Order: sequence, then structure tokens, then C-alpha cells
Amino acid sequence: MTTVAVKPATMAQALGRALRDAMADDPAVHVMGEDVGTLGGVFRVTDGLAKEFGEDRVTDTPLAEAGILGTAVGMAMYGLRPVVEMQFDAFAYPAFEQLISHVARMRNRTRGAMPLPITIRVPYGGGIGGVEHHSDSSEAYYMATPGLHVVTPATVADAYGLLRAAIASDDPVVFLEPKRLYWSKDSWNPDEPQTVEPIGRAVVRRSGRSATLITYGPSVPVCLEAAEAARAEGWDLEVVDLRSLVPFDDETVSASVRRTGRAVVVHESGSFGGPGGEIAARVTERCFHYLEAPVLRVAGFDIPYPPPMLERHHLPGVDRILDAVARLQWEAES
Amino acid sequence: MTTVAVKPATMAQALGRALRDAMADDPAVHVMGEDVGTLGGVFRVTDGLAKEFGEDRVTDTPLAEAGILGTAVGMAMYGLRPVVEMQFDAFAYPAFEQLISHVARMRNRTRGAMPLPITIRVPYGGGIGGVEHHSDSSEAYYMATPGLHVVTPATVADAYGLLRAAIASDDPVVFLEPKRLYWSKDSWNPDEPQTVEPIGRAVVRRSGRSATLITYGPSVPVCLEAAEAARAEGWDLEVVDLRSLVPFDDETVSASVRRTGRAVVVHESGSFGGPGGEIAARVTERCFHYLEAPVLRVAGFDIPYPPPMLERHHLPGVDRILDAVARLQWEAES
Amino acid sequence: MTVMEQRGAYRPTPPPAWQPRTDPAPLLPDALPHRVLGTEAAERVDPDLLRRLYAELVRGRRYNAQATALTKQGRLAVYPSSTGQEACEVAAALVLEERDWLFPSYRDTLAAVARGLDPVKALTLLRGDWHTGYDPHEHRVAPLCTPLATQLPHAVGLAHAARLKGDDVVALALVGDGGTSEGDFHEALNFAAVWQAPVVFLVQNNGFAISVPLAKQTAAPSLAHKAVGYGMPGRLVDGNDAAAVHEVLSEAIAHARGGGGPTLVEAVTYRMEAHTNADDDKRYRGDAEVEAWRAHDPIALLEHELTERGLLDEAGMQAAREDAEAMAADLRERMNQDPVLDPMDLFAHVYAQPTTQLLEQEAQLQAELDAEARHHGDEPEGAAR
Amino acid sequence: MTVMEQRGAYRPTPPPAWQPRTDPAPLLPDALPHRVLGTEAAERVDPDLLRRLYAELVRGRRYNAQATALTKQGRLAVYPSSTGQEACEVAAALVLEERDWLFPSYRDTLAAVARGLDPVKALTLLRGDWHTGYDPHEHRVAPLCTPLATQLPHAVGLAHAARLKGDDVVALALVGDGGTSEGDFHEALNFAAVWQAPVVFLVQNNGFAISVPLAKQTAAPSLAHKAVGYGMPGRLVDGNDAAAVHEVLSEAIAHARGGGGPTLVEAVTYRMEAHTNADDDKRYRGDAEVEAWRAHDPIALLEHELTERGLLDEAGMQAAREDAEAMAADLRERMNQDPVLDPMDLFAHVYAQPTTQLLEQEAQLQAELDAEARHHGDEPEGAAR
Ligand SMILES: Cc1ncc(C[n+]2csc(CCOP(=O)(O)OP(=O)(O)O)c2C)c(N)n1
Ligand SMILES: Cc1ncc(C[n+]2csc(CCOP(=O)(O)OP(=O)(O)O)c2C)c(N)n1
Ligand SMILES: [Mg+2]
Ligand SMILES: [Mg+2]
Repeated sequence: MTTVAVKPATMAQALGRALRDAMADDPAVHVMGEDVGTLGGVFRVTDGLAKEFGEDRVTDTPLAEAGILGTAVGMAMYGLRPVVEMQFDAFAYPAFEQLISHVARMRNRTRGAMPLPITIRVPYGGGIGGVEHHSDSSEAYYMATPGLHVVTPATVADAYGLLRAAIASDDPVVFLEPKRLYWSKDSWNPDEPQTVEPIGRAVVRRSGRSATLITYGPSVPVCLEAAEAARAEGWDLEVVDLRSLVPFDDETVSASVRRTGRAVVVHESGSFGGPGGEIAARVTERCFHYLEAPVLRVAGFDIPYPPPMLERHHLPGVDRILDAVARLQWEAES
Repeated sequence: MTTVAVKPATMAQALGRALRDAMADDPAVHVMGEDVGTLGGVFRVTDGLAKEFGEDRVTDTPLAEAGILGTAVGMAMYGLRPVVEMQFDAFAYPAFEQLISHVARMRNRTRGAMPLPITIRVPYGGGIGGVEHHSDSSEAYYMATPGLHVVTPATVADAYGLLRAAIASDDPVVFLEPKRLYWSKDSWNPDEPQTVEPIGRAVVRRSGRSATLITYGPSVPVCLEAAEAARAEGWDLEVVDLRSLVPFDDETVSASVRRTGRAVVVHESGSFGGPGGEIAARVTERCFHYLEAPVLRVAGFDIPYPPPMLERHHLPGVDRILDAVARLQWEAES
Repeated sequence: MTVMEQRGAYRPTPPPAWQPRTDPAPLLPDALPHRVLGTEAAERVDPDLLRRLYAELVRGRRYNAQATALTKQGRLAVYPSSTGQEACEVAAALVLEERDWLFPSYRDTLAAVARGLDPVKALTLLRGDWHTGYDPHEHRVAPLCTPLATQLPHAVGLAHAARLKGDDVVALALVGDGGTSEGDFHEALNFAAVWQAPVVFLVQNNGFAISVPLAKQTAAPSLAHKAVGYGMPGRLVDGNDAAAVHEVLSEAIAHARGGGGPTLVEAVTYRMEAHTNADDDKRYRGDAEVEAWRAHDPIALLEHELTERGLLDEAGMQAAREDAEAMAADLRERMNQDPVLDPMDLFAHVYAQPTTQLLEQEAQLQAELDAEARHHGDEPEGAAR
Repeated sequence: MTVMEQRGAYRPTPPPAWQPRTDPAPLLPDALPHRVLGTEAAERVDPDLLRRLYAELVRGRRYNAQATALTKQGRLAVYPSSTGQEACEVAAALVLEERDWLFPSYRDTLAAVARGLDPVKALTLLRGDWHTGYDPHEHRVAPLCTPLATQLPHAVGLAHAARLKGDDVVALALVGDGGTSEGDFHEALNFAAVWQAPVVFLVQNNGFAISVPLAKQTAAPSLAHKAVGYGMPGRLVDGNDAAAVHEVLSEAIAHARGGGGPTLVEAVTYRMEAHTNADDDKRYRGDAEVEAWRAHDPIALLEHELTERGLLDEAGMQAAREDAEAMAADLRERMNQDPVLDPMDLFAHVYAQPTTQLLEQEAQLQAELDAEARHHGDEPEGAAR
């Protein structure tokens, strides 16, 4: 599409570059976690950082997630900006007490005297054939925890821009990395001057008039694909990429839904008690009289994440999205 | 109201009685946790059990919540039915990994070969002047975890009946005890034959025609009070006590909302990403064309639970509920 | 190379990688708790330090009594008394340099106060007007930590960060015997040892975790024995002997400051009062045990030493008591004033960058308060902002 | 009694409650890993046991090779090989009685197989057709556990429950060196010691947690030294010496069975291959280190012992190899068949009492499958149910 020759980079590389640039810009930024140093992380996101910045700033920690986040809290108390890697979604659970009881609350607890500018990188979601505990979508837990920001990129450019913003933020940010997009590439050019994306702004990835697909992270490409497929059915779908679950960009989302009058929330996380409930509820609160049909949800089933050979039945795909769009009471139109 | 002289018992006593009866009925039932033995628990729920059943069945564990739940998993693997006490809501967080990765998944992981009939009792919610970490409403985390049942009583009778059902269930149950109702009393009579309440059935606590208040646990009495107060404004409010968040009784809730055409979800938990989003979304999915107004939510603010002197500003009270009811677009009526 | 190829060439050798990385012997604690008072070692201690400790112990006991009294008057939501444990609390505070950091557990307001924090500020959490009543940077006292043992990794991280920055700062973290059972205790000690962080862990083994006695908490020879499993020295000290606690902590801090890494200190002491004012300790312990410990009272122990050696006379004791009374009177008076609270503070510090969602909720509360104020014909409650 | 009243009456005494509850000395591990092969002790070992261990080691190595090959053919999603660690895996399996329980970590499919589990079932998790491919009760092998160290409290709870029920059952739990850093390791060992549960913990210290070497994982003299901090014995053993591992584990299990409580065993071994097929170990270790360990190969070590002593001849070796090949051929063949999967199983085991919400989702998937099948003119995919 573009005439300029760009050196394509993967999302994993863009994330690594964001870490590198942040570390180069600010000596307070430290990277820590399991295998992030010598190995460069199991997804190679931190590749090369230990060599460039040394082990004191890129630290292979002992294998203990509560310890990683807990020591990061102490480091942040002393003025550092730790960027913590949780190796996989489900392996962040041991750190929940530190996250909920301290990371999310320290600023409030101390009336602002002790902010904790910690970024917690969590590879999340499925679709990579990972065995049990390697494909969880745990964003509902983070969303339900006041004091955290929860951010997730869907494009390579956003991976860079949002991670820079997360590290620069004075609030703790849970930065959810859609692991099946780690190897995705788009037009992002590492050699051009980079932009830091503000946290909290959704973006319309595709405009449409029939209905809005509200989504984020790994489901964004799926929704774009669904929107293309929907053209055959005569639907012109708008796709909103939330980019940040907390803060939530009510303005962009509501504006879209008011325009289209119909909406489907799409995510991999389970449906019951998942992000979609919150999103559907708040869209409905704000757009009730614009809605032709209830806001529907297309989500993972409410089951433990399936084994690799069955995950395709679980993941929300194009067909399931189109089925939901079809249930948006189009009869009322005619 | 009743002419029979009943010996009033508190909710804490009813819970203790449920534990006692369950232990007497089934030698597989074991009670374990911090201070549950000699002391009888910090809320005295387990008072007398150690004396009656001995330390092997009512065990003061070391102070480690993951260890408590993790060893309970092993005990359940061997055929016991552990009833675990987490001393306070926020002190259940260290056990999250065991809860999410094992308790909720073991049955599924083993194709049913290894069910874990564990009951996890968690005193939750505020309103008792507790300092930090003693007043959390953590139900959103549990709701978002497939494989768990999540139950919470609002009456003394339900405390007994639902706890018996939870212990009898072959599924793991997070049993949330509204701590500010521990000392509440109603017409429950410990000397009468007791009933075990089935898990998963909501109940209409007060019938009304104008709108439905959907609530549970500590907010049930508040909603009943609000419903009384609403009469003065000319509103006849129905109050649905969910009793179980998972499974969710769509039938009872939807039937009520279809009847009234308006609904407010009320809970102490934070609003964003809290239970109300799920509830509002699913009610809207099911009752869209019956609704005169969007389902509204009255909830705690999205802040860390406040210190005792400020908690009254945080807790959803009668006024805030009535304000929400007033926003249910009554103009449309006339 | 397959098994077959190896055969013949192979000669049995010990596993190549293994060698003891640390000599365990010096890491092990002594069999008996270290004591100073009443022993010859006491004579080597600076008398001024002993007098200073004494004055602080007397103050500390008075502080505990006053705080407990305030719960009865409804001025504190709850108070976990450190009566009987004053030697640990006070020594922990006095042993640190200005630039060092103290990481208290929820019972340790006294240590914070002895470090110089205004007691009213220290009691804010327990009074219920806010979570932390002080800027932690002011006296380098981390917020009182309620979730047990979770402050320990914070202390490790802070000490590690200070060392990385080249600052000569040591962190001292307090935890109870019960808290040693938590996973966070383990993870913190391990990180500290691997990083050789300048941090000292002081376990106040007061015999109980609420109602649970030590024997149900651990089967270890002592809690100090846990140290060897992390590769750090473990030290056992009589926690009612202020001079001994001060000495052991001083050594550990000097060791940490010198780059020697962390130390685990177990102080054997006793909680003389109930867990908090809300607890009923009659349910789980007998008077005899409490009385046995009363005979080993930290203040009496030090007083005996000082008076025997002529370092303290009745006038000195009187002065200490008066100082303590003055502190208590001031505390009482200030705690009897209702704190001025702004409900809008609930929203002020949740985020640096508040979400729009939260701003809406903030506006809602403000509107409610305004309406309430109009109703009462008052100034709006949150108007000061 | 106030401080003032105590004065005078007071005499310094040691703290009343404190006394060493356990003698630490016998809990401490030896300075060097226990070895049997190549030492005099080997002669006391039952030759049949040695031959049995040998056959299983050969089988085990072949199993690892076959499983790794299956990843290359896309028949396994991932495989964490235990090549080099077979002595631990095999000894752990052989040392248990039928009624005992094994709690494997994610790397320990070999131990499960050596205990009698069908390798195809053992590999289900890694093949990706289900999470656990076997009924844990069948061979008393708990599900392979991926979240590190979380299986340890399960083992403690199960052993404790068995003892409460009066059953003569011991649990053996496996964990890696990296896993010892997790809080769950600490909590499990503490519960085990306090409860005197019949459980044995075997740490396979293979030098690495993925890329992280032991020196970044712990500063302890040895991982076995952690035992004393819980009040249980710690034992250090050469993890490549199958006879030594078997002996130390036997003793620990007998100790547990006899009511003596838990033991922590550290087996010093080495992971000869990359962490999994997806790992690149060149990034974090050199060939020299790997080669040094090759000279201490567990199979070669045992083979040397057996041949030197005339307990094994070429025919015996040949038999072991053939047996291993047969196992591998069978495994290969059965793993090359596509497993028959029913997508509706996704819903079948989430709950004993499924929620109505889940039943609706189940119906949705069934409808989708039916539609798909109609589309393809096939039988509906989930029709068998
Ligand atoms: C993680 C966690 N679990 C439970 C509690 C509840 N709790 C408060 S104090 C206490 C006992 C603490 O005992 P110990 O560590 O010995 O300290 P002490 O009270 O003796 O000072 C418990 C269980 C808590 N605060 N945090
Ligand atoms: C709680 C948790 N954190 C992280 C991981 C990811 N992970 C899988 S294996 C591994 C290394 C394990 O090292 P070790 O315990 O020494 O066992 P080994 O792989 O050497 O057998 C890691 C970090 C995990 N499985 N569980
Ligand atoms: Mg204690
Ligand atoms: Mg290892």
C-alpha cells in the first residue's frame, strides 16, 4: 500500500525497541523478570537489553512472581521505574496480592507521596497452541482493580507507542501483550521518529455505518476480518480498538455506537464477569435510546482455556462475530 | 410478627451451626484456616467446633493463605471436603493462584476424575469500620473465574441453608459472607428442622411493580430499606436477592425486570469491571424490549476501599439508590 | 554421543557443577538467644545508649497504654499493642541512621514513633481517617503494612535500588513470627540474598499469631534457622533485652552497609496483651504463661541493669516517666480532636491521571455533598478543595 | 503491675518460652552429595534393583529422545526433556509403593511413565488434546503441574489427609531448582513439617530455570539447607547416581511412613538438553559445561558399575536397548495417530453442576458444529455424546 520501503518489524521487536528507548531516555527505567536478561525473554522481547544496559538494569530475577513485583514496589519507592515481565498470563497470579493490595493502592494509601510508576508486562491470550496456563485472558481481574491502568496494543505502532506511554506514566500500568500478535508486522518503521500514544484513547480502526464492533488486543485483527466478510452480507461494520481498558474511552465508543445504533463487544476472555459485561453496560447506559438492539457479546466460553487442539472452537472467530451481528434485530430496519 | 417464641440467632451463629451440622453428617468435612480452632475464628463463626470435632478436623493452620488453599486441594484429592476460611477478603489474594489455576480447574483438567469439593469462606464487604484491607468486595475476581460457584447469603436462614449446600456441592464454592451482617438476626430458628437451599436460585425479597432492584449480600437490607423509602415517592420497588452470583439465576431476574420494565443493580463492589456490569449486560440482552430505561448501577466508587471515617460516603445507601431510581426515565410513563 | 559410545570411556566422577557455595556454619544461629543485660557484655555498652533505650522504652510502654485507652474511648478503630515488645520496637528505631529506611508491620507504630514520627500521624491508619498518615519519605518509614509479610519484598527492592544508585542506605524490615509462614517472607529473603541487598529482617517472635502459638506455626529449631536456607546469617536474640537487640541489629546493619548482604534476626519476645483490643486472649493462653514473661519484662530488665550499676537514679526514672506522661497527654489531647476530613479526598490520590470514569464519580459525590449542604443550609462539605 | 511496681522485685532471667525445639544438627545435609555408584556402598545395593534401574534409565532416555522427535514432527506441542535427569525420574518412580502418590512437575512425564503410566496418556498435555490424559487415581500420579511449585501443597494436603484417614500412604513431590524460589515451596514445606505429614520433596537441581543459572536463583549453601528452616531433614544426593537417589529417597520415605515427617532431598543433576524444544540453550550456556556433565552421565555411571561387577553383559544391555526401542516404536506409532476429539468436551467437566450460562454456551457450540456438519454433509462433530 505504501511506496516507501520500510524495514518491517514485529510487535515483539517494537516492544523491545520501546523498552530500549525508554531505558536510554531515563536511567530510572529497570527491566526485571524471569529470563529477561541473558535469554532476552521467552518471546525475545527484551533481546539485547542486558547487553546494552547491563545486568543491574536488566535483571534475571529468581523464579517468584510475587517477589518480582514486590521488589519492584520497593524499587519504585526509591524512585526507579521498574518494568516487570510476567512470563505468561497465568504466571502473574502469584503476584496478585502485591498487585491488588500494594501496586494499585500505594499512591492512594500515601496521599500521593508514594506513587508507583511500575509497568507490568503480561503476554496474554491464546491462539498460539500453548498448553494449559499459557493462554489465559486475565484482563477482567485487572479491570476490577481500581488504581491500575490496563492497556493493550493491537498494532505494531501501538505496541511501541503505548508501551512508551505506560513506562512514562506515573500510574502503575498492566500492559497486556497479545501473544499471538508478537510476530505480526505492519507498516511501523523503527527507523522513523516514534510517537508515544496517549493512554486512554480508543481508535476507530475501520469506519462503518451498520454496527460497531468494540474490541481490543488479539481480537482487533479478527474483527477487521469479520468486517471485511460482513460486506458480503451487506453490513458495513465499524471497528473500535479500545487500546486501553482502563481508562475507558467512553467518548469514542459512545460516539460510534450512537452513529451505528448497534454494537457487539468482541474479546477472547470469558463472557461471564468478563470485560464485555462492563463495556456493554456502559455503552447501554450512555446510548440507550440510540440502540436498535441490545449490545451483544462475542467472547470466549466460560471454561478454563482449552487445550491446543480444541482452542479454535473456543476463540471468537469471524463466523461467531457475524452470527452475533445477524442477531442485532435487523428486521426492525425494514 | 410471629407468635411463636424463637431464640434469635445471628448470621455468624447460623454459619457456625451449618458447619457443625455438615461435620456431624459427613466425616469428610474438615474446617481449616487461621485461628479457626482454639479461638473459634476472628468472627467466632467456628466457635466450639474444635472442641466438638477435635483439632484434626478443625485445624489452626500456619499463616499462609496459598498454603491453606493448596493443602486443601490435596486433601480434597484424597476425598475430604475441606471448608477453608480466609480471615478477611483481602487476605484471600495470596491464594489466588491456587484458586484460579487449580481449585477452579482441577475437575476440568482431569475430565471429572478429580473433583475438588472445597468451600472457601470469605468474609467480605465493608460497613464495620475496618481499616485498610478489611473491607474489600472481591466478588468480581471470583465471578470472572470459570469453574467456581460464588454464593452469598443475605439472611440468617440463607446463611445456614446456602452454606450447607456449598459444603454438599461437588463443585468448589467461594462462599462470601457479608461481614456487616454477621451480627444480624431474623426469624431463623436454630431449633427447627433446617433446610438446605439449592445454589443458583435468586429470590424476590419484596415484590413491586415500578422497578427492580437487583442485589445481593450486604446490599439486600439496604435495598429493602430503599424500597420502603421509595413508597413515599410513589415507587413500588421489587427487590431481587441473587444469593448466588455463579450460577446466575437469569430466569428469576429477567422475569422480574420484564414485569417492572426498569432495573437498578446495587452492590458495594466497585462499579467499573464489577458484578453490576455483567448483570446489567445480561439483563439488557434478555429484556431489551421490555426496558423503559437503561439498567443503572449503584455501586461503590472505583477507589480503594476508604478508611473507616469516610466509608459512609462510599457505600451505596438509600439516597443513592433512590437517585438512581429517579433517573429511570419516568417521564416516558406519562 | 549415545550411551553406547560413552561406555568404556566413562569413569565415575562427582557431579561437576556442585560445590558448597557458602560455608553454612557461620550462617547458623547460636543455640541460645543472645543476651547482654545481666551479663558481662553489658559493661561494654555505652551507658548513654542504655539510658536512651530506657527512656524510649518507658515512653513506648506509655504510648501503648495510651493508644489502647484511646480505643476504649472510640478514638481509635483498633489498636494492636506492642506492650512487652518495646525493646524490639525501640532498638529497631534507634539503630538506624537518618538515611536508612524502616519497614514496619501493622503492629509497629511504636517503632515509627521512636524513629521520630508524630504519634498522631503514626496512628492515622488505626484512627481511621486515612490509610497512611505520614509522608513515608519524611522519616523514611514505609507505610504500616497490614497484609502480612508483603512489606518484606518492598524493603528488599528499596535497599537494592539504593545500592544500585550508590547510596549508603540500609533497610530494616519488621515481621512477626506468623508472617514468616507467608510466601512473601520466603521470596523476599531469597531475593535479598541473591542480590546481596543491604537489608536486615527482624522477626519479632512474640509467641503468637493472634491465637496460633508458635508450635503450630513452625517446627524449625528457631525462626533464625531459616536464614541458612537463603545463604544469609541467622541471629537469635533475646527480644526483651534492648541492649542485645540493639547490638545484634547494629552488627547486621553494619554488615549490610559494608556490602555483606542481608541478615535474618529473630528476637524472642512476648505479646503481653491481647492481639488487639478486639481480641480475647483468655481463649487461647493461660495467665501463668503471661506471668512468666512478666518476670522478663524489657523495661524492668534494663532498669535493673541501670540502677545496679548506678547509671540511673530515682530522678532519672522520674524524668523518663514525666517525659512519657507529657507525650501521652499531648497524644490524648490531639487524638481527642476530631480530624478534619474531606470526603473528596477519596478521589484525589487514586491515580496521577484519573480516569474519566472516576472523574464522573467524583462529580457525583461532590453533587451529593452540595445537595446535603444545601439541605442543611451549610457550607458544602467538600468546599475547601 | 506497672513498671514501677516490678522494679526491685525483678531479676534478669532468660526469656521463658524459648528453647530449641529441634536439634538442628541432624537436619543439616552433608557437605557433599551422597553417592553410591563407584563407592563401596554400591556393593550393598541389591543387584536386581541396579539392573532394574538400568533398564528404566535406558528406556527413559529413549523415551525422551522419542518425545523430542515427536515435537519435530508436530505431534507434540512442546516437550521439556529430562535427558540427563533420568536417574531422578526413574528412582522417584521406583521407590514408591503402589499405594503411594507421585506429584510430578511439568518436566516429569518420565517419572509418571516409569511408575507405569502409558506414555501416550502421560504426553496428552504436551500433545495438546487435553490437560491431563489420565485418571490420577489409576497410578496415583497427580496431574502434571505447570504453575511451578503449586503442586507441593497438594502433596502435603494429600499426605496429611491419608494420615488422618489412617492410610499408610506417602506422597513424593517433585520440583525444580527454580521452583524452590516460589512462595508455594515455602508454604508447602512449612505445612508439611508442622503437620508432620508423610511427604518427601525431591528437588531436581538441574542447574537452570530455563536460562537462569542456580547462582541467580539462590545464595544458599545448597537447596537442601532450606530444610532446617522448616525443622525437617535436608539431604543432598548426586542426582545422576540412580542408586544414590533411590537410597536417599527410600530412607526419606521410610522415615515419613514411620511417622517421622517430611524430608527435603536435593538431587544435583543437569539438564542436558535445552529447556524445551522451543528453547535455544546456546544463548545462556557453553558447550564445555554440558560436556563436563556428559562425563557424569547417569546411564554410563550405572552401566560402568554393573559391567565392572559383572552384573551386566552385552546381552543384558542389548535387551535393555531392545525393550526401549520397542517402547519407542509403540509410542511413535500411537502418537502418529490423530487423537479423536470431541469439542463438546470443552463443557463436560467444568462443573459437576453446570451453570445455565454454560449450558447455553454448550448449546451454541453444538449448534455451530451441527451447522458446520450440515454444511459439509457430514455427521455432526459432537454427535457421539
Ligand atoms: C496476608 C494476611 N493474612 C492474614 C492477616 C490477618 N492477621 C492480622 S495479624 C495476624 C497475626 C499475625 O501474627 P504475627 O505475624 O506473629 O504478628 P503479631 O500479630 O504477633 O505481631 C493475622 C492472621 C493479615 N493481616 N494478612
Ligand atoms: C508460576 C510459574 N512461573 C513461571 C513459569 C514458566 N516456567 C516454566 S518452566 C520454568 C523454569 C523452571 O525451572 P526449574 O524449576 O528449575 O525446573 P526445570 O525447568 O529446570 O525442570 C519457568 C520459569 C511457570 N511454569 N510457573
Ligand atoms: Mg506473633
Ligand atoms: Mg531447573
